[in-house]
Amino acid sequence: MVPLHWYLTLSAAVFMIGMFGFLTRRNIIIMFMSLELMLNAVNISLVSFSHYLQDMRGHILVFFVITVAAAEAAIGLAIIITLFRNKQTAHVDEMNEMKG
Amino acid sequence: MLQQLFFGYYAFIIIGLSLLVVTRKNPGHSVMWMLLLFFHIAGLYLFLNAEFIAAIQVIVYAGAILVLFLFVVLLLNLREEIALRQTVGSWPVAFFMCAILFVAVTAALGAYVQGPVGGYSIDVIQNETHAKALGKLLYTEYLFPFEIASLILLVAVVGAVVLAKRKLRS
Amino acid sequence: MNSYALIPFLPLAAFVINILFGRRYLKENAHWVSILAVAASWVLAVSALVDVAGGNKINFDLYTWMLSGGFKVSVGFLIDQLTVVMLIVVTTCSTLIHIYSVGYMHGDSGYYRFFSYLSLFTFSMLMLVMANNFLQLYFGWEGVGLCSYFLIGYYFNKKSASDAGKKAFIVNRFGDFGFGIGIFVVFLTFGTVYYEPVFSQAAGLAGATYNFLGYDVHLMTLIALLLFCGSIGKSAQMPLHVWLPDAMEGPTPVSALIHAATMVTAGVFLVARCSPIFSLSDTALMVVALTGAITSLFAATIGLVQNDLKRIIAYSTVSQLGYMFLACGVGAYTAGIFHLYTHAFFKALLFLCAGSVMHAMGGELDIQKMGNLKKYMPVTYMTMLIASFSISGIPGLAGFFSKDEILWMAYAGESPVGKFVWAIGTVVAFLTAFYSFRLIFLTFHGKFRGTHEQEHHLHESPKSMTIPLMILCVGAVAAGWVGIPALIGENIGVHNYIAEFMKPVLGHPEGHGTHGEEMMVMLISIAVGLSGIGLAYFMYIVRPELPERLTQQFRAVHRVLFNKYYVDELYSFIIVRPAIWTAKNVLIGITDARIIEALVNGVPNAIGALSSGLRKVQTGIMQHYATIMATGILIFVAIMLMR
Amino acid sequence: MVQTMDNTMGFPILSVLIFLPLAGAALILLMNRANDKAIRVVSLSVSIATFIVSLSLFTGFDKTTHLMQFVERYEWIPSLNMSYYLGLDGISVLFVLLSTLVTILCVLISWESIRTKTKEFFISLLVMEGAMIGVFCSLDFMLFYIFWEAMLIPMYLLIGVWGGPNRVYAAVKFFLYTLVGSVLMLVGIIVLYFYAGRTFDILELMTKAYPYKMQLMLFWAFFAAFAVKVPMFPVHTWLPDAHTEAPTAGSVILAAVLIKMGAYGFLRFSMPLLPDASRAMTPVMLTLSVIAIIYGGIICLAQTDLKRLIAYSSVSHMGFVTLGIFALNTQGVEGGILQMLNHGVVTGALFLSVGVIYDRTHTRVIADYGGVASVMPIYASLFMVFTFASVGLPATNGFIGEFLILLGGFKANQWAGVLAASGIIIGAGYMLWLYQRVFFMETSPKVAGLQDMNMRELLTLLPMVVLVFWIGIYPNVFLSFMHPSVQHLLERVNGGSAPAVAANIATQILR
Repeated sequence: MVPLHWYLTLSAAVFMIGMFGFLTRRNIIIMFMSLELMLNAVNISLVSFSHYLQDMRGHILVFFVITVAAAEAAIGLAIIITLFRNKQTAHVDEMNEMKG
Repeated sequence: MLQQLFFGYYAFIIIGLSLLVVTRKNPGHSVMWMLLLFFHIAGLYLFLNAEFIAAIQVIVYAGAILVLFLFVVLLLNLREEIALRQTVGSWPVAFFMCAILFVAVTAALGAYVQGPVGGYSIDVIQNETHAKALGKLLYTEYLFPFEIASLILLVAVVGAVVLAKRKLRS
Repeated sequence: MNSYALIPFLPLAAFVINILFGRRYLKENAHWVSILAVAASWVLAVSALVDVAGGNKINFDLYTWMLSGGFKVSVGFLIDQLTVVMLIVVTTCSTLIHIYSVGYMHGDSGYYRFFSYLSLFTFSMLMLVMANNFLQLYFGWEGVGLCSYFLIGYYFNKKSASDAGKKAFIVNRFGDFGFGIGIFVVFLTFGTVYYEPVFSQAAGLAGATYNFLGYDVHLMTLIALLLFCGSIGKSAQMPLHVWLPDAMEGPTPVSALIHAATMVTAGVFLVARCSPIFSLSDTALMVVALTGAITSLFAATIGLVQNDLKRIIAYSTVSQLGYMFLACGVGAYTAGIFHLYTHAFFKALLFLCAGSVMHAMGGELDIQKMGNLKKYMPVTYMTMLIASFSISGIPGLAGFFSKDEILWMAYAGESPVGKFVWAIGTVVAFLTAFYSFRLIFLTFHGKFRGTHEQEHHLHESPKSMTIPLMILCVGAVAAGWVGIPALIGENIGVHNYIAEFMKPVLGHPEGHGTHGEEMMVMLISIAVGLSGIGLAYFMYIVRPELPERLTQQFRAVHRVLFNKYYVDELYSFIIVRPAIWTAKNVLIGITDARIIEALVNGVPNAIGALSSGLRKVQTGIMQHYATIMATGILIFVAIMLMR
Repeated sequence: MVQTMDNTMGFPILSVLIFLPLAGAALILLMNRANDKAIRVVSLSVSIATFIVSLSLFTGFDKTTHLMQFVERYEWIPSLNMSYYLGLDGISVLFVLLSTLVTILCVLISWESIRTKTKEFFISLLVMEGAMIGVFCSLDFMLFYIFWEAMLIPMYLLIGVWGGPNRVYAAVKFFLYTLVGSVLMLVGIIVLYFYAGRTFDILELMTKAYPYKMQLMLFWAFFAAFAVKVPMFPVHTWLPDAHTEAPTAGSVILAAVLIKMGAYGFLRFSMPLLPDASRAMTPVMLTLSVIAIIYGGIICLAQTDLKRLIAYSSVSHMGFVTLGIFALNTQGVEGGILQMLNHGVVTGALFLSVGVIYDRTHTRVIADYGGVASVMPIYASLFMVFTFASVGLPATNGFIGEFLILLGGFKANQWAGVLAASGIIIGAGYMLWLYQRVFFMETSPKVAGLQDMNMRELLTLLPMVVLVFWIGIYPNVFLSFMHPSVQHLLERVNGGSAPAVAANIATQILR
């Protein structure tokens, strides 16, 4: 039997890799994918919790996460397209309108 | 033992693929690695008796979302960008941050105490089938969030169209 | 409602009519309104005199002016012997000077304005003397100050005139400052500001002390001296005398009415009115006597060397006012008021004659440029000569009786400084005679020293001016006959009417001396008066080159006197300039700009600096925000782990 | 609930007073901006109508009681126990009248001088009027606070849009100063709200007793709001800038009504709510007042700007007001209230007068003037009246107020009375100097050939002249409004157990 810890550690590892990607990459599409990676990491832990606790709520949550991820991907990618159209770049550090 | 070996394989591949996803220069390659990654995650779900989730992982994530990514990558001509510097600021800082956070989180796992188990044992799910059990819950207890999720999708559809559409006037 | 209330309000009505309709409608007829009003007041004043002489004392309230908590004050009138004498003086002088002004101000562009101010002045002065409480007194007090401001600055396009008006007002405010606080102390002590209860309770509190600004002081002395502050300002006593000579910038009738006959004597009136309080404090009386004596000497010495016709008379006024305070200070209030009354006639006459001279000389005031005017202006000459005799104390004229009364009371009274102030008074009598006749001789005798145009222009003044001169001249001669001292009166069968009349209000202290001593004092005062005239005759008629030589010889003394002991310069140096300097450099430059503004602007500046530091955190790069967020999570997890 | 009086006879007079100007503003909002004249006429008629309605307060007010009158009360936000609660007593009633009168004059004086954005100007003016009346009428603390803050916005606009060259700086300064103060007041209000058992009802709050420490802290919180408005000595520097840069109407409202609210706040809130603290803080307040009197006066002696001089004189005059109020005796408080009214009339009139000549010469530099009295005699006489009212000459309103204040001040603390009295010497100094430099001496070329006042300007100033003499000669008409209310207030402040009142050298001992 695989202990819950293993799953959770795997989830944490994937999450951290996603985060690392998000924090370091300039390319906004890859940042976006890192985000999806983090979501998946969370999904892993949710499903594993659900399994070990014999409860369906984890699955329900995963279901919603996937829904939201789909919505988010659609909107986010639309924004990326618009941005690229205006800025001619996919590098986030060149989009610094928020600079104070 | 076999289970553990399988888990080891999946875990190893998932981490490796994740690293590949975040480190590739070309986003197209990343998407491809991610596709493979999602299939592995779906496999992991099967271990956990979540067939339906595994299915939508493949259908929605791999089939829909990733394709969307692929379209965007292809839509945007990123040839020039790929040649340029790929990271922002100092990646070691981010690396240490993530490493420390990983250690912290895993350390926190040691304090985990299992709570009482619920009514959905493996047998119950297998009797009822996973999709049916999930569906029952979704359409009864979680009907309201479910409806909201559908609304979110609708908004996303409209939003995506509005955002991505070229301005007619200009 | 009593018909005597009309005495002040008739001139007020004249003022209102003139100021509202004068410019458009009345124009050259403006004087009729004012003259009729003030003449009617005079008639009422005379009837009041008859009434009071019959033993009545009139005291009534018109309406409640202010009411706040325990503080109640009305507009009300008290007509007793003292008031009535003042009423006669004020309305008589005022009427005559109104008439005189018709000729003097003829053709002036502000004709209506002049008469409306005169009426307003008359109103205020009457309110002052008729008040039955301290606050209304203060009302009139400030009112006459206001009119004085208006009338001194009548030729407001001249900087010197507007400066003089402003100076008069502000210097008076210094005196009023003390006066006002005096009223506060009166109210807090007696619980009322009406004369009657205050004076009747005063004796009971004769020995009381009062904690004033942390010091225990004798109550009556405190009140008396605070009130006396007002007197010092209004009556131009040392050290607040500086405004009166400058006030001569106003038209001459104004100088005669306000700055000689009536307003400036308000200070003496105040002391006399408050005699029940002053009498309870020997210290206060001594201060009054010494202030009066020193001022009279001081002003007389300045008068010796001035060349400005009106300024000489102005210093003479200051000096004579000092005389009146001297009298009050030795307890002889009646003598003081008596001198006030005679002085009003001869001093108003002197000023009006000066105005007549100015009229003839085309506004020239320097007596060194006059001479031999008696040939051209016989009436003016005669009247002015009589007035000068009167002020010099020539027996039989008004000034003699009042001056003699004062000197005798000083010599023989109970005051500890009596002998000293008597000596000063005698010296001043000599100086007065000298400078009065210096003025006469330089102006009317000798050779004419002005320009040819002036000489050609010389003429006697019109009737409307000379008739008041003649009437006042009668006063300057005969006004004193109501106060003939017993020493002389016994022999010719007349009493000292005024002393008897005033006795119920002011009391009548008897001199402690023999007839011999009284005769000696009288003879000395006659002698110094005559010798002053003689010396002036010697210096300006017999040996006209002598004054120039003396000036050369005593140049330093002459310069100090000519520059009025540099008091103006001193005030400018210690008060005016430091105040403006402080305002400019300390308050605006440092306190407001460097301290308060710095503090106030410092807070937003600090916030600004802080936020421009924090701005750097906002790089606009998403990863940086994400890193910070991750750090937050890390810290959060770490905290969770620590627990 | 605290007893009040209902003498409205069913007619919500206070609400009408507040909302009539607002309705007028809304009407102007709908009008065509090109039609300047109609906009002016509408705002004038609205302000006159408001004034006429407010006159019924003057006649209908019951002078025999300290109770709140003309009371209206409706539930507003019941969950927070906030209500729409209006009422007037002897302290506030006169200020409502002053506000309505001053607004008319402001409309009149702006008739020709405002040429840009006329529509917005008159909207701001009318909104301002509604808010001002609201401040004086509110009996609910939150409602008060809302009106208090609502006043800031139109005033900010008046200064910032129609002001002089340095208007933005002045407007921001004004806004920040007052806002900082009122935020602290808001904290104070909330503290009171919870302490007193969740009520904003001012009358109810006044019946409670608060611990001394809390009173002290609340006192300073309120002080921050009110002292800035007054303005008291260390926080006065916004006033000269705001006054100088504001358009005439803005200066007039600022001087006549707005800065009265600080002193009104002390009377309405600080003193009855926090009696012990008010008593204990008297020496501080008296000291600050005396400093303001002398400091404001001396600083006037060095001013070169007409409006700035009058602005600093306001600091000095308001010093008298706070001195009177914190004398904590009848004469002082009544004198203080009357002096607030007087200062509104006189300084308002002085600013109106300055506006009259500024419209002609477009300069505020005193040195540019001189000899105005020869070219504009009527104007000069009216200005003279206001000058002497400001100096405090008897028979003008200034005397009555200052005399009562000084009497009260002297009673409470001799040093304060004596030092403050020296302020009237300085006052005479700077006002007469100003008058001399502007009106006397040789006619300056800049003023040669000016027209004297026209009928409209004369009508603007005449009501003020009438008030100057009315209050000066027969002040009892106005004083009689206050007697019961002031008496009641003083009983509240001076009654009850008190901690040792700090260093009171005032007690005059008669042995």
